[in-house]
Amino acid sequence: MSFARMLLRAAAEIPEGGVVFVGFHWPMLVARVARRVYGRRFLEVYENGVVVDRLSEEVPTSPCDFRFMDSAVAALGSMEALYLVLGRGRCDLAILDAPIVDRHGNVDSTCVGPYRHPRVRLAGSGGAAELGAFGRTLLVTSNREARSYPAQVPFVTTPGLVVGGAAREELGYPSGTGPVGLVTPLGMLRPDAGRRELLLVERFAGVSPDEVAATFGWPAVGRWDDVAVWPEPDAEALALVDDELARARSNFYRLPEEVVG
Amino acid sequence: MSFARMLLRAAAEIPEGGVVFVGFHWPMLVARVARRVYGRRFLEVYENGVVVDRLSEEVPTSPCDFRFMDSAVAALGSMEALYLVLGRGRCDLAILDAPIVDRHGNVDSTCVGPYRHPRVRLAGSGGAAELGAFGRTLLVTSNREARSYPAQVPFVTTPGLVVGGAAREELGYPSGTGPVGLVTPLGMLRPDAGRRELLLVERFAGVSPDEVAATFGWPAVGRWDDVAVWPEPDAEALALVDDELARARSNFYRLPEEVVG
Amino acid sequence: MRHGMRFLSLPEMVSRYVHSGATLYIGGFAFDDPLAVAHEIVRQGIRDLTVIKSSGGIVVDLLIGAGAIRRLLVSHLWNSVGPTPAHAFRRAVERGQPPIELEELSYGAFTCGLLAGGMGLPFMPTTPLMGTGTFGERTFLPDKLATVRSPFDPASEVVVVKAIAPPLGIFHVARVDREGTAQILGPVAETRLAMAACQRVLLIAEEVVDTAAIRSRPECTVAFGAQVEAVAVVPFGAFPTDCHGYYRRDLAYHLEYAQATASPEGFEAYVAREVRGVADHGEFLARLGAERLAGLATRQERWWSVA
Amino acid sequence: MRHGMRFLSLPEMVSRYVHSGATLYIGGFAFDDPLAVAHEIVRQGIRDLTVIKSSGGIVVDLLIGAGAIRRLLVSHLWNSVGPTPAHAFRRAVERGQPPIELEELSYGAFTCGLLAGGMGLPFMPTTPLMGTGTFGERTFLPDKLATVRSPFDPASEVVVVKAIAPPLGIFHVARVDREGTAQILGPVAETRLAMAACQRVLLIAEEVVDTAAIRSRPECTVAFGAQVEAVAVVPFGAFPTDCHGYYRRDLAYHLEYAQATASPEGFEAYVAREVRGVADHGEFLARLGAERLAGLATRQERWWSVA
Repeated sequence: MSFARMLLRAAAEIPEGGVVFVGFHWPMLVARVARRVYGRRFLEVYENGVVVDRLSEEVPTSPCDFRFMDSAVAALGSMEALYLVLGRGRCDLAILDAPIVDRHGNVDSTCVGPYRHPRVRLAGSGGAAELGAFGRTLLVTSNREARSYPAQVPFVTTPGLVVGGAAREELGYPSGTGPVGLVTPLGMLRPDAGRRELLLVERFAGVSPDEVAATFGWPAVGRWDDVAVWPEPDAEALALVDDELARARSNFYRLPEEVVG
Repeated sequence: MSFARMLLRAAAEIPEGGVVFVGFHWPMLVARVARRVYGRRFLEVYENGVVVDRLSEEVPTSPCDFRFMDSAVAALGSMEALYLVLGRGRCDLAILDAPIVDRHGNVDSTCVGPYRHPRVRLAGSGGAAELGAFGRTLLVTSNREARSYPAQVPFVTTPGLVVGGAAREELGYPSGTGPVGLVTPLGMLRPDAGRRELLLVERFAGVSPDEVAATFGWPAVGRWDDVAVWPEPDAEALALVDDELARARSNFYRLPEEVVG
Repeated sequence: MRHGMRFLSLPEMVSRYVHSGATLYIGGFAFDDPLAVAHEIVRQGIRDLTVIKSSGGIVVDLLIGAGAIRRLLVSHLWNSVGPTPAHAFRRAVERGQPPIELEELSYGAFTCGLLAGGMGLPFMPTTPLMGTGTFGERTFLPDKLATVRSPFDPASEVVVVKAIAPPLGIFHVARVDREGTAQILGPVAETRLAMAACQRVLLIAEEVVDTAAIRSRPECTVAFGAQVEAVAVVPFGAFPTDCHGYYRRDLAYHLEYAQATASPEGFEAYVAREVRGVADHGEFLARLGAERLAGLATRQERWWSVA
Repeated sequence: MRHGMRFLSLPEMVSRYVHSGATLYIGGFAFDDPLAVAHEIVRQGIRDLTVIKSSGGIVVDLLIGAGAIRRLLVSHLWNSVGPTPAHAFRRAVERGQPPIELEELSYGAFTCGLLAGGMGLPFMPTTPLMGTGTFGERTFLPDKLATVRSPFDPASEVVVVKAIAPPLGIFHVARVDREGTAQILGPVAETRLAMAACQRVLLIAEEVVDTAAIRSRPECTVAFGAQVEAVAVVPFGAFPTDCHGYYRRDLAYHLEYAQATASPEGFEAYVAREVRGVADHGEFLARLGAERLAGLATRQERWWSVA
């Protein structure tokens, strides 16, 4: 249920008629949920040069899984996608999977533990640095564990609001870019007014202050009473998400344990 | 006749199996003559992204005259042609029309007279600077007048062997690039051993020392006896060139006065 | 769609977006040259434009002669059939009739400048141009080119071109679908880079096709609706240059233009007759005659097959 | 042809061109990933390679586990179905079994490095990466990234990436003609840039087609014979990833690979069985079975129509 809410909440951020740069993994499901549940129309741009404007029958396992090429309006290259579209500021939103994320919205998709002697080695950047450097970035994660939310990530794969002590604007990142939200199984975090760190602004029903305190490695709540509660999705929305997850599972998606059927 | 010899002499420079970057105007006719008279097989690359490997029925008036697209094996863009092919050093030869050329092989295709107050304004660079910067460049010209061969061009559109007093290598041009020949109605000039200026190394039959001295604005001959005589083309070759020129004329090519029929 | 792409007539498009004093990128590189747009700009009496175009051609020559251009950035300008002189350009540069400010880049540097602008980067290394007139002569873009020392080789100075990022561009394309997905069939020259570089993009297209045709050739897509402000459907909008898949260049027209515009008086008469003397591009085409246009057609079904 | 492109078998190609200690770019970006090449490299016992690849995938994971790689430059490495861990990569980086030297660039910076290398330019501005681990951590490419002050804005420091210009690259493409004109159908990721960047290019292709098919889609051409050293025709050479126009990825095989290679012993058994246990890619495919391969086929006639 929390995974479904996470997908739904993230999908609700996709602007009608917008151009959305979609990262690997959950962002691809988020885009599908936005079409199926909210009926949103938008353009999906992928780092390999694929541009898609409609739902494909099957859930692609990655942007390089060309079972969704029939829904494509453009087949370009990575320079076109990452720079001529994203770098040029044509995207309304970039959606990025965030395995480990810190208080400043820096994302680590490279390693757990020190870079040269990692406890766990992850996939690495791919275009994740570009999504965070050039995009208004919506971070999404299915993780519930505190280790996924340290105060400071060991390795900044994707730059957040403050990188190595300096505000991102000072480091040459274009203005108007950076994380605009972090969707977690607990709720939505947003940059605070000073845009320096992520605070929980919306929680899902049933999420408690203790759970939040135990999860985030920084004080992620100002006043608990100011945290909005996101309305529970209706049965129809959940049924559509369930169907989407069944399709994903049939294409070998590894889903969070709560939904593994 | 001198125009036909010029086309034939230039065409003979095209290497069998080579990759040739072909500039606008006479170079396009040179490439056709190389196929028709010498049976050469080679790839023609054009700055707009067209890559051609065979003769088209009609003579295209420019690389952007797509009546020759049926002979194309690739339809790319200018970045691909000018940089990914030419800039990367993939071309065996670049053939460039040279309206005005000086002793160092600098070409002016921009203006006669001072740049800001030209007596005659020409078309300007287009890709001519790139052909000279990145290519082993064969310059071709149909001009016979001394004004086309000053000691120093008023405006360097295409860099030669020495540019503004400095050797091209010192100015950052890649090694192995630069003019390798200048084909004129009088004969072929080549860089001298020190590669600093163009000297007549081959003349067409009937060309006299006086004619050479009156044409080139620098001492373009060492010892007259060292200047080879290019064998006169046979009737078959001339007939093919005539046919080619007839096709060009029917597509509105403005040919030198000697051949205007 | 949120981004509000809309279909307009060409006169509406020009009057809404192209104002006197504006900076305008014009697409095409001796193919897809939108003469229809130049005619409409002249008909509407727009002046003092800063025009950026890779290859000048008749489009820019006409705009110069009609007094629509104050500043011009090009890589070359000629009438490529013949070739014959671009007379209005020559009169402007040689005699100041009318005066224009001219800035030039080699086509490679021009392309790299668009690449930087299109990528959202401030500059780009480009062709070594040291010692050339193009590097040395600067007019209204005094910082068009510069050198930087390579951080990887302190002995090496590298020529760089400043990003070109025009506020507005107008491009001729082959076809669009209802959503504004636009395609060019065949070579693209600098089109993709230029479309990315322009902050706002206007399109004129030969026709609106079913989205299935677009999806059968997704590698030909050069823009999608969300990148585009407005589209005008203008058949033969690139006449007399080629629009690959639709028609080829009208060679004779290039010569007729050169002959007609060889003198200032001839130019004025030409504009009065061919531009101001017609209501719109449709009337211009009608005067040329259906037979002449049909003779240029090259439409091949393979571009429309969706099998 | 003067440039001497020739057709070879895959084993011949690998033995002639890919030597222990060489630096090798491997094409593909989770599509057109040439697993057939990785298998052949392992079968021939080639070691100590410096491998450059945008997206690691099974191809690189296998080469790491088999001890073929000493140094690796990638932008990411995973098994994208699932996704599941790339176990050999993890063992190498987490436990040094076997040890590799790893250097990383973001995919954008990697692309810009290839763009510079492909254009013949020494470096390229790229994604601002200041403060990231990718900018800060350097191993065997200590000057992979740097900053330069913009000559157009002295207040601005710009991140630049050094040109990537590998001496040798091997790429899977969809089809070639007899002259070696090569095409990829569909999206190309960084392929065009990488092919230009590599000094020498080797291709493996699904099939040889008539030149008429090539000429009907000239916008899909990614290389021509004169750029290419040698071509090997290897059907299903990109299995288990997609080759657009021919087949789609085998999802189950990705999982089977992950499960089989989860332990070092499993990895050894997998290589003994699937790689060293077969003579060539044909035998590997035969073991998979014609039915399984037929189930992946996506061939659409539109790519072959020359109407």
